Amino acid sequence: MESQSEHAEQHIAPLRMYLIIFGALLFLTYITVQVSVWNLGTVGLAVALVVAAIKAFLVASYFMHLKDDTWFNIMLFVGSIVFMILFFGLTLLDLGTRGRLNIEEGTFYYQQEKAWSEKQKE
Amino acid sequence: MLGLGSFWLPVDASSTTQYVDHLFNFIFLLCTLFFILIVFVTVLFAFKYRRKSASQRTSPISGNHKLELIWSVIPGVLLVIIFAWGFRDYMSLRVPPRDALEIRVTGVKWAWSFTYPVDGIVTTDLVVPEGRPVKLIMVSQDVLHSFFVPAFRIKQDVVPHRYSVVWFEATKTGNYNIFCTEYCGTGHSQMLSQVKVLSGSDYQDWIDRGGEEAGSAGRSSVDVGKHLYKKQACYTCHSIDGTSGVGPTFQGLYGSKEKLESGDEILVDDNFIRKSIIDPGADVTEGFPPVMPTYKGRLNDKQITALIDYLKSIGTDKVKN
Amino acid sequence: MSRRYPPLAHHFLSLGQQYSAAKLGMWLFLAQEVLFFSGLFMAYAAFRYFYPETFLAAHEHLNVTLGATNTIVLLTSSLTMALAVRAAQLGQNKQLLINLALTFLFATTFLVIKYFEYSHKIHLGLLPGKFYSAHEHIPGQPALFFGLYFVMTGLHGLHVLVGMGVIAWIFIRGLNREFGPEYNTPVEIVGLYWHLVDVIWIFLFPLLYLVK
Amino acid sequence: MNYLTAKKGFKSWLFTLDHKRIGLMYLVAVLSFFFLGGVFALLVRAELWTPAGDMFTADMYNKFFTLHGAIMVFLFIIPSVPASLGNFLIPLMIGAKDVAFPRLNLLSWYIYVLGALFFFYTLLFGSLDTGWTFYTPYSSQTGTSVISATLGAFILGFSSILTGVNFIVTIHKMRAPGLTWGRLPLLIWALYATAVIQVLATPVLAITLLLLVVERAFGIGFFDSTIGGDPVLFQHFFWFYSHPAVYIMILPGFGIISELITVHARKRIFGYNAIAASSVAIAVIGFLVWGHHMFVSGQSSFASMVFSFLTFAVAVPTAIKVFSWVATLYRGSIAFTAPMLYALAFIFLFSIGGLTGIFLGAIAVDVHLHDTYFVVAHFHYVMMGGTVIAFIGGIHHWWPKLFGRMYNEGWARLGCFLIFIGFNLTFFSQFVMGSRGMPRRYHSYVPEYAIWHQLSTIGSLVLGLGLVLTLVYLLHSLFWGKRAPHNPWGGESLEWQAATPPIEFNFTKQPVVTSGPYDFPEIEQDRS
Repeated sequence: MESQSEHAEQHIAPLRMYLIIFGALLFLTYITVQVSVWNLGTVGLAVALVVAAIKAFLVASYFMHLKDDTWFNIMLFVGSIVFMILFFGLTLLDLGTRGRLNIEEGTFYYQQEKAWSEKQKE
Repeated sequence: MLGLGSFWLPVDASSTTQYVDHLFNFIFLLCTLFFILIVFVTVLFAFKYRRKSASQRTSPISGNHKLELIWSVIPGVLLVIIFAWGFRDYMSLRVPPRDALEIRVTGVKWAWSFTYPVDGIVTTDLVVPEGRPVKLIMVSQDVLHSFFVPAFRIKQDVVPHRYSVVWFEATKTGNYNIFCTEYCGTGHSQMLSQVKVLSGSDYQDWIDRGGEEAGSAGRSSVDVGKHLYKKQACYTCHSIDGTSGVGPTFQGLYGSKEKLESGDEILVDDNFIRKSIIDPGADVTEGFPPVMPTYKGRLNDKQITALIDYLKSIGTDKVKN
Repeated sequence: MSRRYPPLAHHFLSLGQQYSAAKLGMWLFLAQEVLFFSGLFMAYAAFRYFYPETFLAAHEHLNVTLGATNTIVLLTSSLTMALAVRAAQLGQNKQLLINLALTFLFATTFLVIKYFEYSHKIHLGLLPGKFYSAHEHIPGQPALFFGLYFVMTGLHGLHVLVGMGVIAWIFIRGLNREFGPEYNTPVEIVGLYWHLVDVIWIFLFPLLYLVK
Repeated sequence: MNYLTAKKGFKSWLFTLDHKRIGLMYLVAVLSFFFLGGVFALLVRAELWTPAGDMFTADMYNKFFTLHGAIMVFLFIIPSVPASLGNFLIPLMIGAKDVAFPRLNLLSWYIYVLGALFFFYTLLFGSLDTGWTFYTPYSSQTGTSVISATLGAFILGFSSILTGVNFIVTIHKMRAPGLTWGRLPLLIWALYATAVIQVLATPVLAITLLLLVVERAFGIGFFDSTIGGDPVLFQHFFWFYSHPAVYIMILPGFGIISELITVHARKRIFGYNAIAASSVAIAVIGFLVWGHHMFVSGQSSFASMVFSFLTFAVAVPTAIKVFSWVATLYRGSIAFTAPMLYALAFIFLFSIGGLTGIFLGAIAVDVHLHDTYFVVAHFHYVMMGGTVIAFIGGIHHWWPKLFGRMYNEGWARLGCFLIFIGFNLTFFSQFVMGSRGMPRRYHSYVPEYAIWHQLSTIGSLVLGLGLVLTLVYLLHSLFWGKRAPHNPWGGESLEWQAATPPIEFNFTKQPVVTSGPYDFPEIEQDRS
């Protein structure tokens, strides 16, 4: 009956690793704040999300020990994110393409997009 | 009137029915075939291999890759065909022809109303010419409704603050039912109207008459008011025999004093009724929810005066008995 | 090793089986939390698509410095939580208690900063839905933006509160020396939960505060 | 000393950690809600006997069909098979003493009870008239108690999630030695796939209902377009959960049917890998198809195209399952016991249900058929003809294992016959009037559909009679039924190695698995 301590997943990471990861997280936070200051426009949103994703990856793999966990737990966490993206993707697919096909119908969203794009021009 | 095109489908009264009926019949044929196949084989096996003795031997077969492949690929191919056909027909259902006659539809809690932008006519029944494509631009004033004409095989949700479009081209004259198929509350099942398909000339006369029914010129204003009371779905909230409803009863209303939500009293005269029809939220009778939708743009002045005359006729009955 | 709680439940064959069962169960719960918050992020994405100008104008009223400090506070609490789990695995009970206390402290600071932010908004009238009464004009649907803001940060705050309760429970069990190298599953489970709460804030902060 | 007699007294049931007792409590609760929902169904059918809405007012009718839908979905069919039979059988079938987290299991039961209390509160105070789908903006404006109903469903969601977590961990971590994934009974595969959906889909329902409650309470316009929201967005949120939910309902039914057909035909399942893989495939693709509920709701044509294609993709694994069951009967030794009759009825009814889904998957035909009685008939054929028939078949199959009593075979066959006839009469007539354009949720209707409604109402009475008869003879067998032999059907999976009814900790010694779940003695040796 193997007791929990010899359990394969249980090796202990050195203290230094935690501090390095913490430092990286702080630096990345600094970058996200700077990104909004530089005002890169719509690219800014993409950069902010990428940086947040990196931070989430760091916390998940090192602090939550996903790196040395069973493959099923990793697949589970990644799977839940994949399902989230599926939910976003197909719903935004609908929201995004509503205005396109029925242009002449003057749908509410189409007017929104038109008003918004005109404002961008001025 | 609901004739029948085939056992399964209602009458075929529009050019848009072809986009649904052919595919419906194809799928129906295919499904009946598969269904008979499944049931026949099941009954055959059930009968042939029924347990005759307790020690009856059974086959060790536990799979056959070739067979499994066949019955995955064949349904898959058939389904892709159905998908492609279904989408192609859907697109022709969805995009109206350029020269279609535009009519605006407003769905409101428990009545449809149709406005003819060119001729300025507002009716509760959709009157359309035969053989000409008609494009309906629809919007709802409160909750979700759905415009459904079984005879034309068309259906489209009517969403508040958004225009949705549906088109058809009537091929047979006659009256066809309009249903609301998105649940919208108490009067969901009373939200009925008719599509009246007239021949080209009749339609033109109807337009010239400004949207009055044929031979309605002679009708008295009270009768027109009574007809509007029914058609404009006033009856779903206001009763005429005193029973309480969502709105105050019309019996004995005209000429009486009404206590308002704001506390003060008001005499129910022509102006009050006109104001309540055009802007119901302004002065709400005490004890009633402010849910009445506005009829501005749905009733012209002649129709409002007809309704007032009708209310007067009810009002006097009460005074008598 | 603990005296009060028998580490091995009767229906498990071994401690290893119990440990990996608890870990798998927790990861399933975290997957469910990800999907739960995905609904909010979906609403954010949808309403940002519908009303881009509202999101741009309304986010000026969010205090970026307070948001940034909150992020740093939560990141440090995540660090102390990870160190607490490490201490439990090494059997250093004193370190475990210190780190747990630190995590609890940072969590309270996070909520206190949140309290200031909320009271500032209530004072300005930037409230969700029908309570919205701010005087200066924000185009589009500001009541919707602040509705989204309060629901997202409120729900996250609730999860922080639950996290603090659970950390306190672990702290009490740590006081009578229950955890050591042989048995520290509850500490690790609480650690996983806390890190997820931190990851959710990592996404909330840029989306709400740094909209550009 | 079996699990029923091991401990006595009320408290031993209320605070039990034994998965079998919790399974029984769920069974009793789930079946009583089934009959409560059935009463509302009969009220709806009674009203529709005449075209004019003359028996109840429109508001009363709207509340009846809403409560019929809500009770049947949230309180009966979602927890039905997984929580009752699943709780009872999973540990037994994988050779474990109990589920992975017994206390969590009891907590799920009490969360279910709390959710049910919210529904009783809704029932008594103002009821609910939004339809079980809570579509906005109607649900955010109506005066009925929507908030208590949505909170009830919100809480029931968590009971479902926690049961899902419990099952996945149990199946992963607590299988008997030698019980590899390839030797698992197919009911376990089906319940595993169901648990995955429960864990990943239900939270999105929870957040949707939370947003609805917040919208009603604080006037935040998420879904109400008068204040900025979008009703179609609510439909996306709602159906992202509710379509996987219909797979939560049907997958356990598939699992039960695989068990019934193999045991009562004394044959190995035809295409084990195909069926197990299709369960998981249905669970995953089931997450991509929710848009087919919204073809005419103003969804963009491009998105409708994608959803229509994916809907047909999920039809293929379902077809594979049905064909494999039919093929399993080949050269078998089929005994027409009640469970087998229900399994054959399932193949008949579910085939109709599945095939009519193809009509609704093709967008052009769906434009005509959406929100008509064709759709009502389709999902009743799949949910009632599928899950409920399989559930009743499963109850008969494991009745000896649950209570140690045998039901009366004669009554059972009569019950099955009545249910089959009543069901077809009720719902096939709805297909006809649906394709002729009869809209759903109508309190009064155009007289042309009267004959079909009357047929359907008669059918619903026969169906109700059949179900009541089944309940009566099952309850009768509890006290006066014959003592059940140890293994009445000769099942080979692990639960038949345990005592009938099983002892409190299932197995005296840890069972070891050496072969597949369907290696019956009657099977001839493999000549190849």
